[in-house]
Amino acid sequence: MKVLRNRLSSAFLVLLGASFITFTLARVIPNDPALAYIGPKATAAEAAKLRITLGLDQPIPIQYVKYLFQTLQGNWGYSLSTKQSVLQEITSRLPATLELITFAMGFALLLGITLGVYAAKYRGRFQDSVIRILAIAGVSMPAFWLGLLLQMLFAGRLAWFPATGEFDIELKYDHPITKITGFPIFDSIITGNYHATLNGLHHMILPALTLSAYSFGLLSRMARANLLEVMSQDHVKVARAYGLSERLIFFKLALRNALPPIVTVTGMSSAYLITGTFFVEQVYNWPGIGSFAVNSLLSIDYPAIMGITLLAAIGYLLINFIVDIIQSKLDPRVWLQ
Amino acid sequence: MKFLFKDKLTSVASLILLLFVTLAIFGPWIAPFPKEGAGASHVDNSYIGPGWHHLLGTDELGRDLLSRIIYGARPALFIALAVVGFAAIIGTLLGLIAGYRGGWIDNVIMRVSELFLSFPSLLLSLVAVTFLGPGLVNALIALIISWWPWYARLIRVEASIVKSKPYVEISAAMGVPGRTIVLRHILRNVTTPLIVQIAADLGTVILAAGSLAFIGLGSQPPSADWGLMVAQGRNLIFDQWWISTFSGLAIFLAVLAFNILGDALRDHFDPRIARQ
Amino acid sequence: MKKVVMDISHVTKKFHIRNSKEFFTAVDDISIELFEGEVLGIVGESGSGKSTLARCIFGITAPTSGSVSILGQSLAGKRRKSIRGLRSNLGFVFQDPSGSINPRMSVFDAISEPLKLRGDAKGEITKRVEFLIDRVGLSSNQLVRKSHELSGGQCQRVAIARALATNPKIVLLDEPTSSLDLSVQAQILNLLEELRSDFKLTYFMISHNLDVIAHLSDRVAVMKDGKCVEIGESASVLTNPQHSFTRELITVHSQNLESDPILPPNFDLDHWQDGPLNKWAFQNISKFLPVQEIAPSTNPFQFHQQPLEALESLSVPNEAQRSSLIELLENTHTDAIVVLRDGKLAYEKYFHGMQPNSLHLLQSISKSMLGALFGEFIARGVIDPDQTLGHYVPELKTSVYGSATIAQALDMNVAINFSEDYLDPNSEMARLDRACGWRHNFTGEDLGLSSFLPTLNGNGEHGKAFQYCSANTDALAWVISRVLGKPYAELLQEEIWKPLGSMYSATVTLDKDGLAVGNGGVSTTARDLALFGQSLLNHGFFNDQQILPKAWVDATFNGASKEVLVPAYLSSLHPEGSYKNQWWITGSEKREIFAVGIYGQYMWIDPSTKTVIVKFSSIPIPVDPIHSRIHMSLFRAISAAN
Amino acid sequence: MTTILKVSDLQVDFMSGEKILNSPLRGINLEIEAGKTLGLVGETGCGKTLTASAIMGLLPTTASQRGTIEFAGHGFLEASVMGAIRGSEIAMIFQNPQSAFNPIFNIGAQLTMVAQRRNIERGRIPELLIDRLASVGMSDAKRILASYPHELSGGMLQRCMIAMALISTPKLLIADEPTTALDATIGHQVLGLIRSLQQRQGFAMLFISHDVSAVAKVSDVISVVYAGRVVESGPAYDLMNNPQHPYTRGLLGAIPSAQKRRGQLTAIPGSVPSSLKDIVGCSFAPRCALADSACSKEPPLVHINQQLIACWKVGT
Repeated sequence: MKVLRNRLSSAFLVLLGASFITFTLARVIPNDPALAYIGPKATAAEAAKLRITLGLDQPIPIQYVKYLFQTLQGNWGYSLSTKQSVLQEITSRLPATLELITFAMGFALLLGITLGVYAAKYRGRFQDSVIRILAIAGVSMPAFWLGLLLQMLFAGRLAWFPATGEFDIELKYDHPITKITGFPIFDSIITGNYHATLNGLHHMILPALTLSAYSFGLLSRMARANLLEVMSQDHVKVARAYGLSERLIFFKLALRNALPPIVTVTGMSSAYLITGTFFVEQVYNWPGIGSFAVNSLLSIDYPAIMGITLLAAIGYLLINFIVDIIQSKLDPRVWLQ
Repeated sequence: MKFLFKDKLTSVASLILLLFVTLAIFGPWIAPFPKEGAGASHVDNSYIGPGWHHLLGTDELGRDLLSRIIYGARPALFIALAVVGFAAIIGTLLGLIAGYRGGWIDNVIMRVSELFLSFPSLLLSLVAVTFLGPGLVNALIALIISWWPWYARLIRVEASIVKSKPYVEISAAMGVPGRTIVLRHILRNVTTPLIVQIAADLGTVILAAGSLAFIGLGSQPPSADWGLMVAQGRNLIFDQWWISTFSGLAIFLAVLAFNILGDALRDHFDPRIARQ
Repeated sequence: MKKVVMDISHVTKKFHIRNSKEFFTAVDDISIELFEGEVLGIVGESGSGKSTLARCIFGITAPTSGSVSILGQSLAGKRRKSIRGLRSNLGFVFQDPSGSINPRMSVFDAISEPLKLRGDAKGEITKRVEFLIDRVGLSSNQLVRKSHELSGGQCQRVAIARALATNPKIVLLDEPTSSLDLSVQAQILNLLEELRSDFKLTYFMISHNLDVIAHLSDRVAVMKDGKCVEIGESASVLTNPQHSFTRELITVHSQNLESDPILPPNFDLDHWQDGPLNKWAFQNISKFLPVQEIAPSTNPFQFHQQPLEALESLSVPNEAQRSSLIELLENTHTDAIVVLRDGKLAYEKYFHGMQPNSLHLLQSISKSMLGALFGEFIARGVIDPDQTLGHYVPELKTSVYGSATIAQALDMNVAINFSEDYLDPNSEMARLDRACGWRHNFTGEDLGLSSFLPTLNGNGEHGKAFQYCSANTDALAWVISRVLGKPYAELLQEEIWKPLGSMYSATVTLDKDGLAVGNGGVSTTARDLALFGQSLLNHGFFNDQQILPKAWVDATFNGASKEVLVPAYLSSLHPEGSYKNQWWITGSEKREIFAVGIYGQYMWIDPSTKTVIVKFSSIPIPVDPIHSRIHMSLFRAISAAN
Repeated sequence: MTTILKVSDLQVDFMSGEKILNSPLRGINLEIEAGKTLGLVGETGCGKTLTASAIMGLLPTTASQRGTIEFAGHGFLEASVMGAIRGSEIAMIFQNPQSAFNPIFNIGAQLTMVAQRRNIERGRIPELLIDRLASVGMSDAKRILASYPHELSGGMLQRCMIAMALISTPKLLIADEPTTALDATIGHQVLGLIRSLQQRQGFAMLFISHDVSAVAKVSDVISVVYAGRVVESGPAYDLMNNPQHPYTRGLLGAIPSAQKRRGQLTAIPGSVPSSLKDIVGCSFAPRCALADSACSKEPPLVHINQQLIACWKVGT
């Protein structure tokens, strides 16, 4: 438990640090935060008034403490463009993005690890080089370009999949999804509204694939490399010397050893998933936080930007925290350290 | 340098890189329509598909897409080299100090880098460039901000490994001043992992810069920037597909080539197994 | 006294254990002085703190407490620049050959680094490096090479060259050859020795390998869990360890597995005394017979070498012709020979793998030591020579020893039915051997000394005629340990072995009940036995104390009274010869006395030329008149040489 | 005495396509009888461990093997037969106990896997494991079985390794430098343990090490390997006390000791040849003081009283 406690405390510290960075980015860097706040067109007088109300004239540390309290109380400020509370904007869009990330992570893990393991099994042979090229292409593929290509090919030319959007528009009328958890596809599954589920999945395929490309590449390369490294270690030689079957050695002994580093990479690759949503949601105009983030970035909607950055940091920390727990379960050495 | 052509894959990558660098340097002399490459619009022949006259077709302002892509090579290479260059220098400096000095300096530097690394690095760059204002130079600075910590951590780890080696301990015991030890012994022995990381990062930086440009936070029109060109062709993807496709392809090939080179370098220096 | 080049006083090093408050003491209060020109070996198992100690001493890591001073100047707490001068007196060679040279640097740069640091001129450096590279046995065209182009041995030579660059006084060798193969290790160890004597270096050498330590070091410090548990001359520490851990380390190292020690394949308990088995057996008694250790003195006598040139060219009358000393020694199956002249080591040679610290069975020379022991206790009145053995040991009352007195037994005048025939399996001598455990008991027989000696009988009057009988000595040994209530080995140790200033331990074999085999079971080194001989030469006064009573020594030299009949084999060799207090007396005008054991063990003392000769041999047969004659003329030739 | 293992003229070449990259084994001849121990001693890179891999049939795929390996009850060994024998009738213990066990599984799981491979039925396995651990001096077997490799000391792990080898009472135990990674005192105990187990169970043992004194402690017969060839073989006592082959003599002369004091070590000049592919004649000739024209031909192993020696200059 002691390990858990200091993991939690270090996560909290990092969160604090992250909020400090977003604060400095927003308040310190731009020459006049007030202008940034109300937009360049406003008059000097309005800006001056605003500066007082926002307390921008106080010394930075006090502003920071005030900012912290507000954030904790849920007052993440008001989005300039939509005039709604930032927190509200985010919570309404969160489900769409989370579902997209979950599916993308699913694809990446499923495809990445299986192909990585397969490539390691047939090292040096034809399958190995094909998978290696596929993986390195995945890592080198700009997500926005891949999105456009898939859109043009599968949605445009072949029309197998819808080009944009989370659901068909008419779905709202003939098969509305009753909101339970707020996650559309998940709710539709629970409520048995399989028609909506199917439609949702149909929309999900292309964006999720696009988003998962980078992580797929990362995971399959890591899985392959790790497995090969474990296969060269002494204990595999010993297992062979004791007549254990090649299958048992590869799939049980070696794979279990290669899992912890693969799990770590999954944690790391989630960073690319989070930022990836910015582009994928734009290309498929997916109603998630990604597109909202891009708009607020372009319109320098600073409260929204601060909120999104904080959310992303929390999300990334959460995923890495979970990864740590899983890893300590998989590898006894880690837990006892 | 024969490892550049050790197998088919690597040799193709090396050729692509060679092409990329020559385009970046001699772009203006090679491009079929240098003026359009630089940005002059030619409205009457916009949206011409790929054909003899315009190999890759023309964009929404009638500019020859091939020349635009050729002109786009220079900023892409420039931003890659600049970002990785600066990030590596800053990171190596801090990493060396942290690695050799140890103690509280080490803690401070490492805590700060960990803080930066606890963010998805691209997000940090996006936020930074938003507040710095769009533009190539600001994008460059934003990327450097979020990239140096990778190098700080890498060099610190490698430096502490080298520091524990007997030849460093012997020099220290002989009374060789700290500065010389860092320069003569430690720096020269961390160059290998540094080079491998740089080669692998060049591709990733082009990818990141392209993403910034795609959103519109990179270089602004009319300058030829691949990411920007993909964005400009975005809404025309179903009809004038070639605009986004070919400019995106340019990014992909450049990044792919650098990544393959990164792998080849890693195998060359640490031949045990090709690891990520 | 030798100059102290380094003084380590109370050095302690504690490491903070990561996420906990406690400390781990790697080095615990070590104080050692390093003398000029010596090789101090530090041995210990992994984790014993030996490397940490070296790092503290040589300023690589700062000790938690305590101080180190080199040539009088303290090392700790100085600014890096000022101690650089001091540091140039130190050289370092570490274990991992490829890791001790910067892989990016050429051999030339690596060696010249300390010189550049000292600010030598360019030309100077090049000349010095070329000299060094050649001196460590590498060719100058390897100067441009990098470490990965060199073999382990070559890398280590470069590291040694660098260590010697600023001609240091002290060189730290931290496991210098542990990652090298046997043949390369030998090359490096020879090189280190050459350099040590050429450059008058002092080595502070660490190794977990006891062989390397024993080979190279003058003094040895044994480390365990951060403490220095034992330190001393390598010969004594390695052959006679005081601390239990050192003893375990050494027994584990040299000794074979408990389950079955390595015996020669043809070993047989019934024939080990005869050739050729005896060449191995006489030096490895403890490997097949139960023994008790006789511990040496804590401050051993320091022999002074004074070689007697004449002996090298000595020619000895050998039956019909004359042969050189060496030829004669080889023909008489010599294992070891030590000659003292006026108390100084005049000549010393070893054969058949024997070394100064190897033990060798004395056979009947052991009797001479029993004689001395009795001389001691008779002089103290503890034992009355005229009493019978049976008086002191009731079990012997019914045997011949019920009527024979101590004095008669000491002078072998006991009329006893005892055939001393070494070759006849049914002789009493053979039965005595079986009782001592030196031969297999016949089936059904369960002999020990205490059950065999009481069965001896005799008829006829004691004191009349000389009859050599080993059983007498065993009986006497039984008597003295019964009277003093201590094992025979302990008596020898306290009364003779320790006072003499012996350097190595000795052993005495025991029978199945633990009784000492006084008649021939003692094993000692040649040098220590020579000390015993010398003490008799000095009328019992030696190592500035009166070890043996002067009266006893003089009486022994005077020999037995003339009335006692002397057998032909003695009178033919020594017309005036006799046997007194377990010693043989030649009766010649030089008044020589000697002790002799079967298969050619001799201790010859010649007061006229102040000569003591000890000669161990493994002659294939126990007794041979020709050999006796040859040895007499050999010893007389040696004594006369000057 | 029945011969358990007979290796005659074993040669191994590493190939790339048709080209021979290196021929690390150029002529290994061994014979081990039941209950006896053959010590294989040689310096790094002379092919000791490769010999063990060849016997176990674990040579890398790029290796081509010539010469024969006969095993009691199975005649000449080929790949097909090896599956059944490896791990059951021939067992092996390795040098570095820390890295010989899988870090992710506890000791019990790994031993059980080996036991299952020997199709010992499930019910009997726990009790068998406890018995085997007890036989190697591990009293608290339960705790050991439940612990992970990184929780145990080198000595304990090596005992677990020995227990693993004895699960199916092998006929031949191959020990590849079992005590090199251990401290002297622990190493000595492990050697004593192996020796007493051998006396009780009567398996033959091939003991491989570069540490001559360890080999001498354990072996009945010793074979000296140089550059992939057995150059001398004979009873331990004879070989240790009067070696014949110049390389053996040089090797034994190179052992530092209290007796051989400073400067008295016989150091064989030069170093082991790196590539063995194109060696003509006796491989030791370049470093041998007695070498002359006769040594240009490869010396065969010749019987001289109880010893086998491959050298023209000896015993003629």
